Order: sequence, then C-alpha cells, then structure tokens
Amino acid sequence: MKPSKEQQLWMYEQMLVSRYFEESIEKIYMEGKSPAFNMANGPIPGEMHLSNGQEPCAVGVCAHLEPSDIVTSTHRPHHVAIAKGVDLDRMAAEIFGKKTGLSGGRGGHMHIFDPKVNFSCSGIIAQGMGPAVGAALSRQMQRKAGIAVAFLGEGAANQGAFHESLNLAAVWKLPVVFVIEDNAWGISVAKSASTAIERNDQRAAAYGMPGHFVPGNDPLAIYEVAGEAIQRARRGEGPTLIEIETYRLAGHFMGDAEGYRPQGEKDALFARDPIPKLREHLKASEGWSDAEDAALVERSRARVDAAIAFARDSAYPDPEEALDKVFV
Amino acid sequence: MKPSKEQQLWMYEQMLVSRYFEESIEKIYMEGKSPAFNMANGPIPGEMHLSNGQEPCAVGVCAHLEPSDIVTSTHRPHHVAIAKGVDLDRMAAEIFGKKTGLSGGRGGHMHIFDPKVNFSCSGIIAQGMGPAVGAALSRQMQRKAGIAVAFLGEGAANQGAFHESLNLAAVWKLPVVFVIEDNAWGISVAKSASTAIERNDQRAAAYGMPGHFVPGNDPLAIYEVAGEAIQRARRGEGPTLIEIETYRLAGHFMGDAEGYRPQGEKDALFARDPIPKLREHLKASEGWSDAEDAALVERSRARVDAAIAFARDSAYPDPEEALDKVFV
Amino acid sequence: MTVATKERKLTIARAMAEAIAQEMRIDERVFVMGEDIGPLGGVFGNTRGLYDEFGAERVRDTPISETAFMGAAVGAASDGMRPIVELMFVDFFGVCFDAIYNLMAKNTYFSGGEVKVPVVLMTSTGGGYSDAGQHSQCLHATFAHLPGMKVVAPSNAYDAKGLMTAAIRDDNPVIFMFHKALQGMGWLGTEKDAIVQVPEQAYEVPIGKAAVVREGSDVTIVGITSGVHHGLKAARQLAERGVSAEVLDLRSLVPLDREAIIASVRKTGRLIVVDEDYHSYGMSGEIISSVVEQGVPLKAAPQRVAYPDIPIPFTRPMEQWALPSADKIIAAFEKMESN
Amino acid sequence: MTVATKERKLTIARAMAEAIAQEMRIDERVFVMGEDIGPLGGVFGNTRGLYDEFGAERVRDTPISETAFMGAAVGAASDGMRPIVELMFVDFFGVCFDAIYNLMAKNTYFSGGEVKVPVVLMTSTGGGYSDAGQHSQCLHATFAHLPGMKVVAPSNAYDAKGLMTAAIRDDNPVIFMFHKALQGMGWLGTEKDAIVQVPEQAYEVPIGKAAVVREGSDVTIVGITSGVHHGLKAARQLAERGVSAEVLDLRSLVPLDREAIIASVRKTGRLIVVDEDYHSYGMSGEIISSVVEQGVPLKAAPQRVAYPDIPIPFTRPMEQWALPSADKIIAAFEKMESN
Ligand SMILES: Cc1ncc(C[n+]2csc(CCOP(=O)(O)OP(=O)(O)O)c2C)c(N)n1
Ligand SMILES: Cc1ncc(C[n+]2csc(CCOP(=O)(O)OP(=O)(O)O)c2C)c(N)n1
Ligand SMILES: [Mg+2]
Ligand SMILES: [Mg+2]
Repeated sequence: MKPSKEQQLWMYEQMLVSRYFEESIEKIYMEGKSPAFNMANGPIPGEMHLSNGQEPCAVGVCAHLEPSDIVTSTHRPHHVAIAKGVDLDRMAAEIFGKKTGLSGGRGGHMHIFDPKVNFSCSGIIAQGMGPAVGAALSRQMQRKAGIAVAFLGEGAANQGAFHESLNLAAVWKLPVVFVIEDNAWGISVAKSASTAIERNDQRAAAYGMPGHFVPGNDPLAIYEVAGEAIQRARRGEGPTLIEIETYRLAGHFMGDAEGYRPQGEKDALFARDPIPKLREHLKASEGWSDAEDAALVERSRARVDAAIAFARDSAYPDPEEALDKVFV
Repeated sequence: MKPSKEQQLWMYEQMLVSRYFEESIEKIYMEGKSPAFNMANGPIPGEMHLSNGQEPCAVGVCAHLEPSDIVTSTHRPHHVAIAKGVDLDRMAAEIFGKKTGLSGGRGGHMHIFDPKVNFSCSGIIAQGMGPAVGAALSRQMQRKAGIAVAFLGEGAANQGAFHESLNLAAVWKLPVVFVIEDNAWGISVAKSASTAIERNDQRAAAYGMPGHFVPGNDPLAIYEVAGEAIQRARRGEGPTLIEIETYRLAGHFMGDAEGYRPQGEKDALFARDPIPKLREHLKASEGWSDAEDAALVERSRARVDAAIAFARDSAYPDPEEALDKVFV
Repeated sequence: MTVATKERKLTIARAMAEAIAQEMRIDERVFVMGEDIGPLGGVFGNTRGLYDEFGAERVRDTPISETAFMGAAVGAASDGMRPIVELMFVDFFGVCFDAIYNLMAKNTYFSGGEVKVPVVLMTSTGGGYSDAGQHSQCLHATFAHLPGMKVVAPSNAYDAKGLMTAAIRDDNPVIFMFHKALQGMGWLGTEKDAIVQVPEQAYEVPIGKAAVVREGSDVTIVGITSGVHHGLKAARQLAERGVSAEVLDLRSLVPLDREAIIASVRKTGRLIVVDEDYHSYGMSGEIISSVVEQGVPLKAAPQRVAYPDIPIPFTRPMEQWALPSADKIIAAFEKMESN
Repeated sequence: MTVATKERKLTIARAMAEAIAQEMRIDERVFVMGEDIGPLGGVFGNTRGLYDEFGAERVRDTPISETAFMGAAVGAASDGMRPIVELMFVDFFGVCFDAIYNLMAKNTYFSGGEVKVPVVLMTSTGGGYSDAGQHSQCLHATFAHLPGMKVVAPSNAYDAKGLMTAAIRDDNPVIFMFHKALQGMGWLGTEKDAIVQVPEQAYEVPIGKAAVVREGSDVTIVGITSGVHHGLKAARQLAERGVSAEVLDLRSLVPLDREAIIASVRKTGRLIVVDEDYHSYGMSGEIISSVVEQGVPLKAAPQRVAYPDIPIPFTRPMEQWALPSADKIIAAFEKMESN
C-alpha cells in the first residue's frame, strides 16, 4: 500500500506545518524567560514537549484516518494533533492559555482535546491507551465505523497500562492500533536501560497480535505499515502493535540541557532530519518542483503564523471561569 | 535434574500436610456458619481461599529453596506457605485470629508473614511481584545468597504489575523466578476469556527471559523446570517465567457455588488429584510401601492436628492491640 | 376505586441490578463491565440477571486489568456510550486510580466541558466480616477529596435504586459506593433496615441531597451507609433517655449537602459525625469544619466516631472494637454533655 | 578563641541531596531509585551528585514502571535495605498507589510489626507555574488520610535536610513531599525564604513535630510547605495593621502535631488553615476539627484558605486566582473580624 503523490504531499505538508508550529512555539516559549529561565513566565508558561523530528510517525499513521476515527496521544502531542486535523488556531490558543483555546485555557499543551476530530491526549505515561481501547469498544458495540489509535513513547511501553490495554484489546478483538514512537529516550533514560528487549514490536506476540517495526523514521514506510494495521482494524480483525524508530530533535522538554546525549548524537539526528529527506524524495521521484515547494512552505508557514496570531490576539479567560466545567 | 527419592518424599509430605491442613480449615470454617452461611461467623471468619489441588506448584518449586530465599504469594497462599516452611502452628493461629498467630491476628489468611523463612503474601492480585523483584535486588546489591520467587495466578498475569515486574527484573538481571499457577479460573472467569494467548510462558519472550510451561500438575516435572530456573537465578543469570498447569479442586473461596464450571469438570479434576497420583508413582517407582505411606499420612495429619489444636487453644488478642504495630 | 400497592422490599443488591436493567432497556448506550459481573452476577449480586437478559456484549466480564478497563470506560463514555464499571472492592483502587482520577474525573474539565464522561463506577466498601485490611475499607475521603467525580453511597435499597438511576443518567462520572454489610448478601450478614420497599418503576434520587432519616431536636448525627444505621440505633437508644436525635443520611459525599447539615445543626446545636472511613483527613473532619466555619452556634464541641487511623485488622475482637457503633455514638453524646 | 561559623545557605533540593549523600556514606543499605534520578540528578535536583559519588548500583534509574519499583522498594526494604524511591510528581500516584498503600503502608501492621518497611518515598508537589492538572497537585490529604505511612513536607532547606535524615533513619515508610515552588530550581521560580542556612553535619528534624515559625497572639495561621510562606507574608502584612499572627509550620502531616496546633489556638483564639491541596475532605478540615472537637475556646469561626475543588487549570489567570495567597489569608482574617 504505497502512498499516492497526493498522499505524500499531504504528509509532507502536515510535517511542514508541524515543524513550523514547533519552531514558532519554541521561540515564543522563550519570550519573557530571560535573563532567568523560569517556566512560569512568558506567553507560554509551563512544560513544553516539542515533537520536532517525530513528524513521520504522526503523518504516516494519520494519513489513513478520518475525523471520525479516534486518536489518543501523549505529553508530546502537537505533531499528532496537527496530522489528525485538530483546529490549529484553537490549539495554539490553548497552548497560550487563551479563552478561545480548545478548552478555554484549562488544559494547556498536555491536554489538547478536540472532540470534532476525536483527538485527546494525557500527561500521564501510557494512560491514553485504555481510553483508545474503550473508544474502539464503543465503535465495535455500536457497529459504527471508525477505529482508534493510541500513540505512546517507547518509555511508556514498560508501564502496566501497556500490558493491560494490549491484552484487553486482543481478548475483545477491538479495532485499535497501538503506535510506539521510539525516540530512544524517556527523558534522560535510554531505551536500553529501561526495556528488556530491543524492539517493542516483539511484545505483540504476548497478546497474539501482529507486531511491526518501522526503521528509519521514514514516513512512507510508516504509511505502509500503518495502513495495513488500520485496514485490519477496520475489517474487524483486531488490534496491531507498531513500533517506529524516530528521532527527538529537541530536548525532552524546553529547558532540558540534554547532557545525557552521547557526543554527536544531535548532529547525527539533524543530518537525518525527515523533512529535507522527504522533500528530496518528492523532488527526485514525484516531480516536485522547487517552485511548488516554496509555495507549500510559504503556505504552511502562513497557516502557522495565522494560528499563532489568533492565539496572541485572543483574550485570556476570566479567572473565575476556573470554577466552571467541573461538572457538566 | 530429577528429584531424589528423599526429595520426592519431602514433596509428597508437604502435599499431604497442605491437603490435610486445607481439609481441616474447610471443616472448621463451616463451624458456626449454619443454618445461614455468614462469613463473619465461626472460629474462622472472613474470606477463605483454599489451595487443594495446587500443591504440586508449591512443592515442586519450594523443594529448591532455602529458608533464606524469598517467596511472595497470593490470596491463595497456604500450600506455598507450608512448602516454604512457614510455622504451621502460628499460621493456623493467624487464620483463627489468635494472639499467637504470626501477626497476632492482624493479618489473617490473606496476610501470612513469616520473616523467619522469608514468606509473605498479599490479597491484591499480582502485587507480590514487585516485592519479589525488590527482594531479589536486595540480594544482588548485598552480594548475599538467595533468590526470590513470586507466585501468581493465571488471572494475575494480565495485571500491569506483571509486565512491569518482569521487565524490571530482566533489565536489572535479578535473581527472581515468576511462577504462574494456571488453575484455569480467575474467580468465575475462564483463562480463555481473560488472556489473549493460550499460555503465559510465551510472554517471557517480551522480556528476553526464558519461559517454561509445565503441563499436567505434575510435581516431578515442576521440580525439574523450577530447579533449572532457580539454579539460573542463583548463578546470576537473571529471571525466568514459568507457567504451571494446575487444578483448583475447591471453589474460588468458600461459599462459591461454582456454577461457572462446565458439567463434569470437578469430577475430571478429582480423578487427576495429584496426591494419589504421586503416591502411586512412589509406590511403583521408588519402593514406597503401604506401611510407610500409612505412617507418613498419620504423621502429616498429626502435624496438622497439632497446629489446629494450637490455634484453637490460643487466646484472642485484646481488642486494644488493634492500635499497636501501626508504626514500629 | 383504590389500587392496592404491592409491598415489595428489595435488598440494595437487587435494587442496584433493577436500576441498571431498567436503564439498559431504555438506553442502548448503557453497558456494564468488570470482574465476574457476567454470568456470576457480581460477587456482591448487583449485576444479577443482567447477563441473562442483555447478553455477553453488554454485560462484559473483564480480565483482572483494572487500569485497562477503567481507562476503557473513559474512552467508551467519551465516544457516546454510558459504561457502568465495577471495581470489585474499593480497596483495589490503587491499581487503577490514575485512570479514575487523572482521566475519568478530569477530562471534562481539561476539555473545557466539551468531552462528557458519563461513567458510573460502582464499588463495594466496608468491613465487619473479617476480610482484613485490603478488603474492608471505605475510603470515602480518598475519593471525595479529589475534584471531578460525584460520589454517592446509599444506606438503603430505595436510595440505592434512585441514586443508581440518577448516576446512570448523569453526564458526569459518578462513584457509586455500596457497603457490603448493607448489601443484602446473606453471606456477608445484612443490615435488615437497608432492605426497604422499592417502587418498580424507575425514579431518581437526586445526587447531592442529604435526607433527614429521623427528626430530632437535641443532637444531629450525620452519617453515610453503615454510619446511618449506627446513628439510627443510637437515636432509638437516646430516645429512651429522652434525648431527641436527628439523623442525617448524606447519601452523597460529592456534592456535599452542607446546607442540610448546617440547617440541622442550627436546630439541634450539637453534632456527631459517624464514619467507617479513617478518622484523620476524612469525612468527619470535613463535616465538622463545614459547620463551624459558618459560625453555627453550638452547645457543645462536635464529636466524631470514625475508624481509628490503623490498617483494618483481621481478627474479630480487634476489628469489631475498632468499628463505629451505636454505643460509641452514645458515648460521644455523653462526652458532649459532660463538658 | 572563637570559631567563625561559615554561613551556608542551601536550596531544598541541595539539602535533600546532602542528607541522602550523608546517610549513604554511613549506611550501605541506603540506595536511591526512580526515574531520571541517576546521571540527571533528578528532574528537581534532589539527587544531584549522588550518581557521581555512589555509582549506578546505588543510584538507579528505573524504567517508567512505578508499580514495579514501588513494589520493589517494599521488597528490598523488607529484606534489609533502606530504599529511597522517587515518584517524580505526586500526581502520578494513581499508577502505583496499591504498592504504596496496600503494601508499603500496611505490611508492618499485617505482619504484627515483624516486617519493617523503611522506605522513603520522595515526591514533588504543588503548582503555580502552569503545569496544569496532572502536574500541579499537592494531594496532602490523599496520602495523610491513609494509615501506615508517615508524611512530611518541609517549607525550607533546614527542615528538608533534617526531615530527610530522620526519614531515612526511620524504620517506617515515610512520604517526603517537596513543593516545587520551594525547591530552589530556578526554572520553577523559587521562594527565597525557603533557602536558608543549613549545617554541614547531619542532624534530624523530628517527624511529627510542628514548628512555630513566627510567634503571635491574635490569630494562628497553620500551613505546610507553600502555605507557610503565604502565612508568613500575611503575618508581616497583618503586623503592619497591629495584628499579631502566629504562624505554625506543620512539617509533618502524619503524625499530626495536634498539641502544637491546639496550644497556639488556645493562645490566639483564632485559626486560619492554609492549604494548597483541595478544600474538601482535606487537611484544612482536619486541622479545624482537631481544634474544635477539643472545645478550644474561639473568638471567631475558624477559616480555611485552600485550593478550590476543581482540577487545576493551566492558564495563568485561572491558576493564580485559585491558589492560596497572603491576600486570601488576610481576607479570611477580615471575615473573622467582621462577624
Ligand atoms: C506515570 C508517569 N510516570 C512518569 C512521568 C514523567 N514523564 C513524563 S514524559 C516521561 C518520559 C516518557 O518517555 P517516552 O514514553 O519514551 O516518551 P517521550 O518523552 O520520549 O516522547 C516521563 C518519565 C509521567 N508523566 N507519568
Ligand atoms: C487488583 C485486584 N483485582 C481484583 C481482585 C479480586 N480477586 C481476588 S482473587 C481473583 C481471581 C484471581 O485469579 P488468579 O490470579 O487466576 O488466582 P486464583 O484465584 O485462580 O488462585 C480476583 C479477581 C483482587 N484481589 N485484586
Ligand atoms: Mg521516548
Ligand atoms: Mg486462577
């Protein structure tokens, strides 16, 4: 199942938007945070986990999804949210804590909820998995189209929720796909120090489900493998586990000194940045022109800029609104 | 690694003691509980999970253990406690809630602690696993002899603690053996309805550790497999997972109507009762005589009777002692 | 023409099952999951009959995987279903509290009210039958302290049915705590006063409203589940001495009906709180503070009869000694009078 | 001859790391495990330097498997080790609370005192820097309500070092809560008053003893961690109006120093409790009830300044508005006076 040119361009565009979005956030995040770096300050306070480099995972999977399909993501959600079609303006506003944000500022960057496209995420490791299983159960019981995808990090694959969710999904043969973004690090801890085996796709056998590994942070390869798994889920044949080799180009969160990285790792990762790679591929194999590329880059930047402007220009909520929405 | 005659007889004796112990408890448990069955009444109140039929798991494993080795068990602990050498008098007294009990009556049948032989158990499914891993870590760090064994049910193998504990033990290469007693049922739920694969030993691969399956509830086969795993742990080569096919001859707990069992299951299980089977084997292959057997049966019964008498004759603690031992 | 109303007393277990069945009949989105809630009908009987009527798809036995199925309840509820999920004993909350507390309770807020999480989490509480420290707790405050979940706990079958119906129809997560000693399962003993007349048709008992279950003028006894029955027994004994005790059944811990508590204490001037949950940092402290911080005039220092701050012991002498009781309530009243 | 004592101010983070290092030097059984506590030195700096001094065996980075490593801490402690284990944010308790609560807290009791479980569980609390509802909670009452664990929480580096030393030497499980805003990590902002002089040699601050951190005669302000600093600021402002506020730093939630609280309120006749944890069923209610149930004479209804019963919002206007503050304490005092 190879992606068409159109699909490749869709993926490429989402990757560009995601990358520019993260780069914008990165810059704005630092506003108000000097001379002393204090998370609490600036237009974007709090923790900030960027997904630069991991865009292929998001687009390769989400290229197969409809708005009605369900995605749960993690503390590092922006790339997936963008690929799933989350409202970029309102997501930006949420990250700024504005009234126009997806949750009116209550959630922030680790709690992006856009029910229109069935996207949500959570800041607790591996805890999006149960909800994905439950959403898949809901579709199965309602005989309603749609599947669920749970994204998680390779560090999360050692949590109890991983085991329980995979087992439950398999026992009930639910239409759900589990996607591990293996970026080699859980904060400062290397995968090899936390995971008893080399690749988590091998754990699929413990649940009698297919497991796939996708090397190389390659969106086209991810597209193929994810497509199979998602088709399988849609056919009612049950869950699949996928592990994707990916790269975290930024620190774990902003402010991370990244002292744990071996010398040269960052350079090596940047040399393999998936965005220029995909661009080159498009040019080499799909007749993508420099002019077309410049236009798309322009358009993607503009889309991000508009979202950021929307967020900046929006008002903060009234403090007392904190008391609303506890119960509906 | 075949068991010597002496070892076989040791196992057989523990099985007899365990069986007689359970049969005694079973009888006494019903005292004061008629005409209306109310758990709160009688000399043994509360829940009671008997281990009749599962004795092979306990003896086949514990035959390889020293008092200094650590065992954590479950809500169904008696057979393992006996094979591990827990003080039978004080265990009986604990089950009766007496002052002479292992914990002065505070714990009861699901909370048997005998630090002299490093035995403990817990009523929460799979939650003995972490402590076994930690005890193994303690031995590894202290360069002190001794390994840990965590017993669990097949139902428990779907808990998050299972996954986390196996992974941690493997990453740290700890001297611990995980023993699943697969009695086919988790209360009323069949293994096939709760577990995505047929046999849990297959899950060992997810942690890069050896996995073994022992069919037939056969103490001699268990002895062999457990011996290998325990030797491996003692050699510092890391953890092993074992699943044992066993039978629960009683209900989940006393009072269980067992309506979930397929017709004829109980009869079939009793026909395969491991105690007469082992007796026959001893007679056929090890020159075990009827007279010797009668003497051992007698001795085992006497040991149990003495423990029960000790428990019956002991005094209850003072109520106010409830306030003691919260902190030491 | 007079219609003879059939007297029909139910246990809490049957009342719960009836409420669930009635809602399942009228609302396809309602389903039940948990351990042994299928053919077995629930260890505590509160799903009895459901499997036969609604089948394996809507009455689902789960693996022993509370984290997964609590999380799944959240995901299914967010996707339009209305799951009722059982945590067999409240004591097991520690294996799955994140899914309950960081997802079920908070997703509505985190989503700015956009995502509804209509889950009913039913769970058994309470001791008194020697099930020891991992199977006898109430943990009222552990759940009620954390915002985002409604918490109800009936003392009788009428309230059980009405609260369950209200809980299922509520668009918010509701923790439904049922006390084992009131449940009507013979093997756990049974508080007879919990078995009461229950209408056959569906009805709601409003969540967040306490009930005055006995009127009085000298002292207010506030309790929930088992505490209500201890309170009623104490009130009967106090009446023999000429003391008129008012007994308040909170029925809901969240929302807490502070108005009802304060109104009663304004009338009586005395307050005793009964709680089978642990003494410190719990319900008893909350009730007392809610009254005194309002400056309600008191005739005596308020008292509490709660479970001491100890893990629950197995052996009967210790266990029974530590539990709240009518005698302890009376002693608390006497202490008030002696000062 | 006079010895010049070197002034040496430490942050709480450094004080904690120093206490741990000193105990590790004298006691081989002490070791540390948790996420990112090794080479990184802990996300909140409280294990900085330990990995370099003691190496990977005694300073162990774990997988993200809190259930396993909390359980492992119990097993290792029961086998003679003295683990210090970190739960990175207290908000994560839900993934591993069973191991903490049903094992760590209870095994000593269940074993009749035979099994000691000398674990120190250190965990970060508190918000105020826009980390939203799964990373900003205090959960004081959630831990303090459940018997079997001691619970300490320092407001300054001196207490942090002394409480940590006492906790490590204690044969019981101790929950050590450190508040992120007091921790001395610049990137979290820092309460300057938490950075105080700390002796180089090891010493213990006794667990279960509150400290009067400011003496006064008109009102008692009781707090813990951040609440103490809000209280001190309020007291300074009240002093300008001629009101003399006494500020009590609980330092331990379990055991709770009720005597110290009552002694202070007996003196002042007025009580305000400050708590960054949720309002209902929490610390504030416990403190107030512990005073009024003793019949301590009060000049005004006691007040609480606690976090409202809402998940913690991300956005700064809401978040800051909801937090306790000196202003809110003063408003509470004014309310007392106006009645
Ligand atoms: C249960 C839990 N434990 C710990 C954390 C703290 N934490 C946040 S992100 C993270 C690392 C996650 O690693 P991984 O799953 O690989 O995701 P990545 O950050 O690499 O995207 C940790 C430990 C948490 N949020 N939840
Ligand atoms: C976390 C948790 N969930 C549920 C229970 C209730 N429970 C007690 S025993 C049991 C079945 C356990 O099955 P298995 O692990 O196979 O052990 P067995 O009873 O067959 O020995 C269950 C569900 C529990 N004690 N702890
Ligand atoms: Mg990672
Ligand atoms: Mg079983």
